[in-house]
Amino acid sequence: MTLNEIQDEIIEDFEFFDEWMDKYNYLIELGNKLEPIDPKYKNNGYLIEGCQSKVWLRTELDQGKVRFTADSDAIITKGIVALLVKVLSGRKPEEIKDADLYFIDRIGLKENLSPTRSNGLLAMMKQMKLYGLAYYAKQGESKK
Amino acid sequence: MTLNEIQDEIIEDFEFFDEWMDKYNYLIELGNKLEPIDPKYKNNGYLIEGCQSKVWLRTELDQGKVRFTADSDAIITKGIVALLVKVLSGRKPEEIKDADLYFIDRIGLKENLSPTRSNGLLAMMKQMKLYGLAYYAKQGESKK
Amino acid sequence: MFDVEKIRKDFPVLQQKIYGNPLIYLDNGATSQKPRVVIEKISSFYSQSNSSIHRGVHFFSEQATAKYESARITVKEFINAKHVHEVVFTAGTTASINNVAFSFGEKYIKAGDEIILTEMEHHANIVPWQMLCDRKGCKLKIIPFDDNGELILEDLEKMFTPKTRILAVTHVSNALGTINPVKEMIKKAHAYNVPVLIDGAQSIQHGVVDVRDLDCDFFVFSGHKIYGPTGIGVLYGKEKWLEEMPPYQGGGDMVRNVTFEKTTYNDLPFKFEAGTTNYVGAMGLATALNYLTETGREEIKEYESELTGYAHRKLGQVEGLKFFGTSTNKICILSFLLDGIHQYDAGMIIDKLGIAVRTGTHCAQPVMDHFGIDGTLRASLAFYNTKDEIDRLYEALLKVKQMLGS
Amino acid sequence: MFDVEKIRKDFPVLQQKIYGNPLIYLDNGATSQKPRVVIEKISSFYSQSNSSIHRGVHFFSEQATAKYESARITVKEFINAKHVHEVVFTAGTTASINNVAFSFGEKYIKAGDEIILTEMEHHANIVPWQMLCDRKGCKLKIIPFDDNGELILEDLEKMFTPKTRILAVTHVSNALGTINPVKEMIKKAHAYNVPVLIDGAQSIQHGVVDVRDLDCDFFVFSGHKIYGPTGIGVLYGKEKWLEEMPPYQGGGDMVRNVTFEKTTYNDLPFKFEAGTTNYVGAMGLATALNYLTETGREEIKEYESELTGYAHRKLGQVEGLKFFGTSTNKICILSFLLDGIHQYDAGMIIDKLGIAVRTGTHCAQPVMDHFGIDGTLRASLAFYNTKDEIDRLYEALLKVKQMLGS
Ligand SMILES: Cc1ncc(COP(=O)(O)O)c(C=O)c1O
Ligand SMILES: Cc1ncc(COP(=O)(O)O)c(C=O)c1O
Repeated sequence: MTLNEIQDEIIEDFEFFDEWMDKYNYLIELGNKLEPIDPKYKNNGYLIEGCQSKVWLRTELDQGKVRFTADSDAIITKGIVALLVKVLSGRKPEEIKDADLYFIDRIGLKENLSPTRSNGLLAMMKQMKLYGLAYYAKQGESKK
Repeated sequence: MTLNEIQDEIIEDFEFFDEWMDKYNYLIELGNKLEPIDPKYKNNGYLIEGCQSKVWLRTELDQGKVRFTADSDAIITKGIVALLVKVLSGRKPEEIKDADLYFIDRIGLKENLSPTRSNGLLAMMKQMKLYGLAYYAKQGESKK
Repeated sequence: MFDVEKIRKDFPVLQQKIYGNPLIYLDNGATSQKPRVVIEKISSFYSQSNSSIHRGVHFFSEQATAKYESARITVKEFINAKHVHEVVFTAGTTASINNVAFSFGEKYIKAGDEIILTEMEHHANIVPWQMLCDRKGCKLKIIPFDDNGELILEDLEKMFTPKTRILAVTHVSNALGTINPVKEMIKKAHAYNVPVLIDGAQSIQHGVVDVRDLDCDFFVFSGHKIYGPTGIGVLYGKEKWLEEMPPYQGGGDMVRNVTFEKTTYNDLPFKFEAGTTNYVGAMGLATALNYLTETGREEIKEYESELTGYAHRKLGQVEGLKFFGTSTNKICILSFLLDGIHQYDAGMIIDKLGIAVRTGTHCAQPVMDHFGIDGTLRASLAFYNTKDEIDRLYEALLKVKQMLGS
Repeated sequence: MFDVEKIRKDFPVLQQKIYGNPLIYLDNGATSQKPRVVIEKISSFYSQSNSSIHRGVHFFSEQATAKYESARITVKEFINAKHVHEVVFTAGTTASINNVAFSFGEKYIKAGDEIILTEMEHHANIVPWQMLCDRKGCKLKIIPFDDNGELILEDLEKMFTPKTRILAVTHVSNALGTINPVKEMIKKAHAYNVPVLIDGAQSIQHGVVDVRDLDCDFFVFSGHKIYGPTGIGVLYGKEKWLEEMPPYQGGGDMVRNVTFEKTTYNDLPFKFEAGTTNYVGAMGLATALNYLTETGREEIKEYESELTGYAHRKLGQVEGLKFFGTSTNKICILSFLLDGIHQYDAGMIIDKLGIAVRTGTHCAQPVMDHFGIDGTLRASLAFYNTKDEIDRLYEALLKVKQMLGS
């Protein structure tokens, strides 16, 4: 599936939910199922700090694809983190750097990304795209 | 006439005026007729400074009565000054210190005495009463 | 008689719905809602007689000045200051404290001097003093609190040294709700000739404050937390200090005479009110204070106290709920956590049920550090809240536990 | 098409009467009147969705934050700043200038350094720099103006020395109406590596200001003078300066992390917005700016320019009337005196005819000193004033002369 196909799938999933509580239950479930980050990376070096909840993010390049693992101390945040990982992990650097993450808005979670929310999510999203850009630039160099 | 009789007379005079312009014309007339202060006293030593207009005030004790002479650079202010002189000049110190100057309010000029008007009038009124108090205190001492 | 249903009708915002539920506003510690009279005062002033104040000759300016100065008298009476000119209008508590830290600091503080704060201060009563310390080379001394959230005063006397210049303490903690024994603290400080600043941001709306009875040297609060508009606050200072301290900001109205060689300053309170003040804000604030006086400050206090007791008992029934701030002497602020549940998760769910509570550190990180936590959930009540709303919060917490509890 | 009668209907206050006469408000330089949309924005926010901003999880807080931040974007676009975070909300022009004088001063100014001002500054752009000079031992250098009220720029280049740290100049003089050639001045200053602060309190409401085109380093203005509410203002600063300068006030929201040992500051613009800001004021200001944009800023400028020409010609017919500020490049401010008549007397009479003009020094004493006068009468116009109102002022001046002329 393409990156956008996954986004569309998520949007479809969320269309089932009339109620906020259903959305949250789903996010909580996703959060609980998120592949845990290796505890040794759950330190300040990998921390993306927000005022309200913390996010840890780790990345590696694996055969030209970027692999993200992440975690959060708040479970709903972790659910959203899981969605971002689902959409972006395993993609090529250029896909990540160019990604238009429209699903966040469409599933009604945009407010969670407002700069003043300070829950670390926005910073995480920026960071993910930055990794994409960085790997992309590096590839360019190594091809020279 | 007592101090209050003069105040009442002024209030009666002003009752004739329906229009602000008539009041002002009358004040302008009074201002023009005010016995001028000796020019040698029109200096900073006798100045009561306001932001908008200046008032000069001089006082002397003459046979137990306080004599005020005053001036202003603005003619309407000078008219009000003339009224104050009319009411307070030639009175005994204790009369001045105890005077309740209700006429100002009754003739509609109270706003001219608001602390923020800064036209020097309020400061002048305070100063006049302070002189009354000072002479009164001095008399008491010399009687001892 | 205090009739909460009647009072609620005075606050238009309380009629709103959120996500289809009637709004339950329990974030009064952050900012309060405004009674209709305040909103209308602002509208009608702008619609009918707006003008700049001070030194205008014209009618509107006179009128506006008179209203502004009468707002000052209202504040003076509300806090029982001795002189009207001891009341300075500022932009809020934060601006007031910064003003004192700067002006007091310029006049009285030098390298090596000491400033006493407490461990439960809001950042607004920490950072300005830290900035002063950086500039002047003075240092902070901190009065700790115990696990109930009460200041540990045993050692207070030992804290004062000949280098102590000021004690700055919050009247009520915004994170814990504790009412501090400030009168006693002021008395002790004065015995060492140390003046005291009281941060009244969380106290004045919940009780009767008498600055002369307290004998505090400075008292500061924000309009927006006491049912008035944003952008206005008060700095009360004893005449002696305000006279001696240099001004904080320069500009129009705070000067008597300006030349490039020498500028002289205006009398109190204008010396501390540079530029065009928020005179409409001041009128709105005075309207709010009058509204409280008419409603009955003692009655408000009593009602809030009853509501607080109820809330503690009710929320105390939620299993795994832990309160932070368990002093018996506290106002209607409830800070708590649910065992094993992140406050941010809880806050998000509670929000969707139409209940506004705050989550996080409440700008009092040292309080969080004390307990080794990241933040709390905070329900801060006002006299327009009801027992029924507390019940709804209780149910919301059960729902949170059901969704998140492991 | 610009239709002044239609516009007047947007301003409720203009329908008022004073002493039985319809109000003629010609004191716009002091403060402006508010269009209905601004008044309603404030009321409706307080009535429907008031909440504190930033860091709340709940719906109202989110909404309020979004509106506040969108107000910032409106300002950014209105002045054409490069970045949204270059726009700091303050309490007004005076607060903005004090902020720069302090923060810039702390970072870059030491004893012996020089600050350049002009002879036509408002006290708000004099006193903060004098206070800085007192603290740091730096000095002021003053660019003079000629008897037309135009800056004498011949010597400007000679004024810059290696010790010059900043040039602070008003865009438009509030006492004379002169529009200063700030773009040219900025270019010159930059050639000497000297940053420039522009006091835009009297310019932004009367023309299109583009801070990137001007290339100014700081630009400040007040909400209440541009048809917005009181208690709100703007400090625009280039990112580089705002990043480097230390904060001015300490408190909530301007910090990232607070411990008693060490506090770190938040990002721009929050670093300069300590405490609960006047977020309702910011929304009101944004509404006013949008109103101006919709009305057409170029059209407003053109209309005001025509009205100013008319007013000069008309009042110029009054015998013995002398204008102060006769530059050909000026905005709609008319400062004048009537021969042999005290401005205060004239002001009192004009007031009783229902016309609001200002008398006095207009917080610009050095301008008065230049001309050796105590003050002037000042009629400052806005785009809702009319030729008919100018005619009424003309007649009022004749009446003044008749009553007071000798
Ligand atoms: C040129 C100029 N600068 C600064 C100010 C001060 O503005 P505010 O009083 O709104 O802070 C004014 C307003 O009087 C002004 O005209
Ligand atoms: C105890 C205390 N002090 C100071 C403040 C700061 O008030 P403001 O943000 O209105 O300046 C607050 C409000 O958050 C507070 O609760």
